[in-house]
Amino acid sequence: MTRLIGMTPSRRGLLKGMAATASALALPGFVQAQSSAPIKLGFQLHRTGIGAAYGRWYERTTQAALKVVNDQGGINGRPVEVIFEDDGTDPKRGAEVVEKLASQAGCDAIFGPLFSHVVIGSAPRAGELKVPYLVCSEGYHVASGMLNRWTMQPGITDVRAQVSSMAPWVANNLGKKVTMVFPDYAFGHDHRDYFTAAIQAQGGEVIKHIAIPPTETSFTRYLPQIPKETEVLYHVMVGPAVLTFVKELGEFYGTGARPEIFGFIDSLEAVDTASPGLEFLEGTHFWEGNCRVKQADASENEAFYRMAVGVDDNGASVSDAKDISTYAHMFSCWETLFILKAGMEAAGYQGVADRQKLVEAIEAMTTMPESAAHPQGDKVFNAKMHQVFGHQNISKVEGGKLVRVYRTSIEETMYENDTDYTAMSF
Amino acid sequence: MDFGPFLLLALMEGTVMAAVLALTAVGLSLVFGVMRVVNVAHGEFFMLGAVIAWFVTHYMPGPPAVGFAAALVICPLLVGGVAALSDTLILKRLNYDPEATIVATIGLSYIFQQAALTFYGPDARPVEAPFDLRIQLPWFGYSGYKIAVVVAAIVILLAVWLLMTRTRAGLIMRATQLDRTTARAFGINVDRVYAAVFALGAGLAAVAAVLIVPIQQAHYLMGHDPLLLSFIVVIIGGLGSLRGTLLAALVIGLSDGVISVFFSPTLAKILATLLVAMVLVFRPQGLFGVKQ
Amino acid sequence: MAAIILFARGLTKHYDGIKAVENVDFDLTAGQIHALIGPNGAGKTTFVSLLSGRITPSAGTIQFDGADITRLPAHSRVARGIAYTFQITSIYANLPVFDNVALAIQRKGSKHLKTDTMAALARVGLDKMADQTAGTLAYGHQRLLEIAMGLSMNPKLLILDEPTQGLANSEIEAFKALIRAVTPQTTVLLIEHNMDVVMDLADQITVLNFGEKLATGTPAEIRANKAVQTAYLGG
Amino acid sequence: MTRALALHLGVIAALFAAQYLLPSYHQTNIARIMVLAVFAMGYNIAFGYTGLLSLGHALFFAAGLYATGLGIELAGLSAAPALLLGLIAGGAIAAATGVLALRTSGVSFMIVTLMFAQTGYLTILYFGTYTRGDEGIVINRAARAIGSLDLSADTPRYFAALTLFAIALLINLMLTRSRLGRSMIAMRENEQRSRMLGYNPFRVKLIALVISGLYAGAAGAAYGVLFGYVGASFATIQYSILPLLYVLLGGAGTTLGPFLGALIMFYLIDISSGYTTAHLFVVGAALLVLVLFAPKGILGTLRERAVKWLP
Repeated sequence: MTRLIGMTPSRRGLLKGMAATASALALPGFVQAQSSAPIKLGFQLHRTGIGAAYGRWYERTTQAALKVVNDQGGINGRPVEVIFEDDGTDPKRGAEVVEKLASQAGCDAIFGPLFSHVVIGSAPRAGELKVPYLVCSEGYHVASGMLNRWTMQPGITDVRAQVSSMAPWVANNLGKKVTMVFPDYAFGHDHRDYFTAAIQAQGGEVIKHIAIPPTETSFTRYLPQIPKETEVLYHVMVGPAVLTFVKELGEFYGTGARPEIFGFIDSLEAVDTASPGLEFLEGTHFWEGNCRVKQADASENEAFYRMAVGVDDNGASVSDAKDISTYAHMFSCWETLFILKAGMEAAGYQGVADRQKLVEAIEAMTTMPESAAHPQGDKVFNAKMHQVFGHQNISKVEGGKLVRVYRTSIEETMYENDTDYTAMSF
Repeated sequence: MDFGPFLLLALMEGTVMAAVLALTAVGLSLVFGVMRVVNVAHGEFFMLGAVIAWFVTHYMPGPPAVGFAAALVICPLLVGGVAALSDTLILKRLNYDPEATIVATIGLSYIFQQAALTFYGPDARPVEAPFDLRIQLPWFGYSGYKIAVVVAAIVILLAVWLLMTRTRAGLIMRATQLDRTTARAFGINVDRVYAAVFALGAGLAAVAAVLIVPIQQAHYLMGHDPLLLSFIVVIIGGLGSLRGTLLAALVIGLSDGVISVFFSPTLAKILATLLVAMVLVFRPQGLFGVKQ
Repeated sequence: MAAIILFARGLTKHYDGIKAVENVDFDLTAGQIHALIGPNGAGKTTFVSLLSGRITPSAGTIQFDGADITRLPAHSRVARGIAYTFQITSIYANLPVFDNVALAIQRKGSKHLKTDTMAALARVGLDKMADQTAGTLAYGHQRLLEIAMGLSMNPKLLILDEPTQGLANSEIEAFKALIRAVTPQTTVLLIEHNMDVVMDLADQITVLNFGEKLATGTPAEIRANKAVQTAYLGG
Repeated sequence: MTRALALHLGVIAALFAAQYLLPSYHQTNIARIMVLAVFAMGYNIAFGYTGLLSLGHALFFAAGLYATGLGIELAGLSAAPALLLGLIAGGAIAAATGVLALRTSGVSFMIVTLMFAQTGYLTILYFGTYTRGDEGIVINRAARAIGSLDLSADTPRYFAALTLFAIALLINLMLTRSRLGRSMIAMRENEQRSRMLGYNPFRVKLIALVISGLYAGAAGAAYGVLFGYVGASFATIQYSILPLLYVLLGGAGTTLGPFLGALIMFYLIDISSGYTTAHLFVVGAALLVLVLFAPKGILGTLRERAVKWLP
């Protein structure tokens, strides 16, 4: 139960933020003039709604990163404050939250949303308000060019890159005849489209697409549609029903013959791989953005990040071994905060008038070496796409634990398109 | 997979779905039948049942079966109590005006969701099944627990049937359903009957949830689907008719699995929803009901 | 002989096997006041409801003003000139008295809605209460309002279901004068229990008993009819 | 000029002035609230005046939103014709829904409208290739302009929202004074009586529902163009309950109730989010308190107790 009440500190933080806001409203010119006033960053948080399981860990990761940043002396010597505001994982409220953080709380920049529809619903408003909006969503919506100059994704590789970079390894190691199970909406469709194309490029093929409606809570009846000749079953699921899906997959195959199984860890994010009913996952493979279980060769940066956030070697909360983190994705909040720091320092950021300089400073970034700021690994930022590219991991379940068997190069994740945000006006 | 085993699996899944759906929908149908109340919070009673089941099994020492058995008793009682309280404090005061009760039960459903969110949290959490048995057929594996769910549902539905037809309480409920003024004239405490029926309906939803929670996870937004499906079943079966509701649950449960094989599942849902609307428009007595 | 404005042939209504109205033939002469009487449960209200279209007959036909209206919905019959006032007052209790009558008048496409409405109210003596909420009127006034709504539609046929119920004697006199004044432009069919009113007003009387027509005739003929005396008047 | 008209013009004038008085954050909020209030006014025409309790108005809002959004993004329309398309789509879908749903009444009507709206929502997901499903689409900023007026900029957007709101409000006021308005109220008050006065209930209710759909469609269309996002979440049941909540709070059957309800509800959630994350509780409790203690809403109660002339 303590875990559930663990939200209170952030609320206090918010109240403090509101008080600061009130004074900022009263004296508009004041913050600008005072170079020692805190930098205020808004965090658009999925505290409630379907994204809540992610939101909780995104908040913790960000709090941990914030502490590190402030311990290092803040940004440009100024302390940093993060104001968390719940968007209910709803796009309409998302846009209102952007408004609230930018206009009312006077945040210098906003970051943090994960769910695609919230990002897409909020980005237009961020563009109109001319506030830097750094999303942690892994969606292809940024790089596809549908958003605007103010919206960027410098903290996590997008789904198109993730998916495409998996195909060669899958084709070479697991099999060439693939059946895909994915949610029947935009996120799932990105998986469908880009993986299908990528596996074809490897001489493989997707022999069956099984789309599952987003509201589905029971999956067994879809599973017989998996063709017998399937060599690799590719699965990706999100939302509260993910555990049901994986369990039912296990029941379906039971002890009988099964194809190789390759999944996106999204299907098991915040779920213990050692849960009863998941024994069948032994020997199957998962994509991971960041490896949940501490690997033998983990860098000291990774170890530092893990410790700072309060995650144990198995990817669970240090205070509750049953509370599994969303480890594969949540590093994006950490890295995004450090990119904001780097960007603001490069731009000599003083106040909201310098927001454009901040965007330009981030656009000027190219390579990001692995460091405490980038514990997931080194990355390459594509300024035209406003999208970062980094290493991806493939892990195998061995003895109930995820052990990395392959780490892609950054080049494997890269693709071409004609998006050019830098040619857009501010 | 060959067509035969494929169909077998679809039918087995359909039966499980029908069993749980029947339990949930009978509760909704009972409330509508006796009280003429459309209870939009029914799905949240289902959700509360699942969430409470998580708490009970989590804090109950001993093997999973003990916790699960305790949940089967505690959940419907607690949820039924909450329902009886809602009825006495709110619905009764509204005089069961149909529109006001719908608005009120919408309000209640938000409050229940918030309560679950605040005290239970936003995560989907599993409850361990009382026993772990996996049946391996030549073509596929199947959960033994799911079969137990069907048996349990049949037993409970039989009990409800006996309650309604063979006991004094059932007689009183049926009398109230027919004519509440006359029932009152015969000395029946209608207020108490209503509270009891509302509690019974909610309790049935809670039992269904306890049965399902080892298969699905308890989550604060899980009430939406059972509500919609129960509505569909109750309408197709004819509002307020218990027999029609059971028949409809069976038909919908079984056909759902089979239909989604031939159509896109989203399209299947569109067609099912549209069918319900059309049934209400053109055959308000339901597909299995008799025209009054 | 004057024209028949409405006639019914073999009109029948059964509810779950109960014969509410059974095979009634009925003629209504234009311009007359026709009363419908009979013991409680004789099927009077069911019968006029069939005429006005509130319920559909199980069998039989109805012609009005030269056209078959058997299958027409109620509102279309109203549009053709059949107005109906309810036995249990059915006014818009939450709306002002003015609106109650205005609703009856505006449908005819009146150009001077306000003046016409006030004139209609004045006719029943309710013009002083135009702004009052109708539900707060005294019962007798509510009955008058109901009648005013019926009259202000300028119907060819006005069906009144127990119009004098609950009225004081003085009000009944005013009511009788009102009804006389609208004939012969309007044909009136009225269900009435008050025999003084019936004998005083009616040109023709039809007696229903157990859903069947017992007799039709002038007040004198009905008074003299043995069957009617047995079934109804004599008890 | 009657005092009712004066009051309405006063409200519009006050909102005009608010543009210059309010800080930017509240300015955009008010613009949003005005658009949502138009949606709620439409709902009020069906529910408050005609007595049609629909649980499917999200469908009409979404019809306007998607007709406009897809009109711009797929068919390449400019904002003005796309907005018109949205308006028409709202009315047309309401007409189609009404022809079927109005054969039922009461509880059945609620469920039928709910089911139709659910069908609409699923249809948006089903045609994900065009609608991008739940993720939705962004209306490109260049297209969000009428002539040289850039509707994505704060000031023009505010005035666009205000214009829509003012037109909707004045039409609403005219409607309540009209014969049509009176016959709609007659349906709500006593359908049987109205039928016996020669009104075809089906026809009157269908007209009311179509007007209601036009309002909702216009609001959806405006929401898309003014705020730049079109998504399936606007078609979910929450967006059918929202206008019901606004109308109940402000006062069903009052012209200004929907706006007042939207205004209070918006700020209730916005301000409470600083103190609690229990938004759902706030909404649920508001519904219960209203239905138990003030079924007529704020302005409805005010009209009953004090200001009888309030339209």
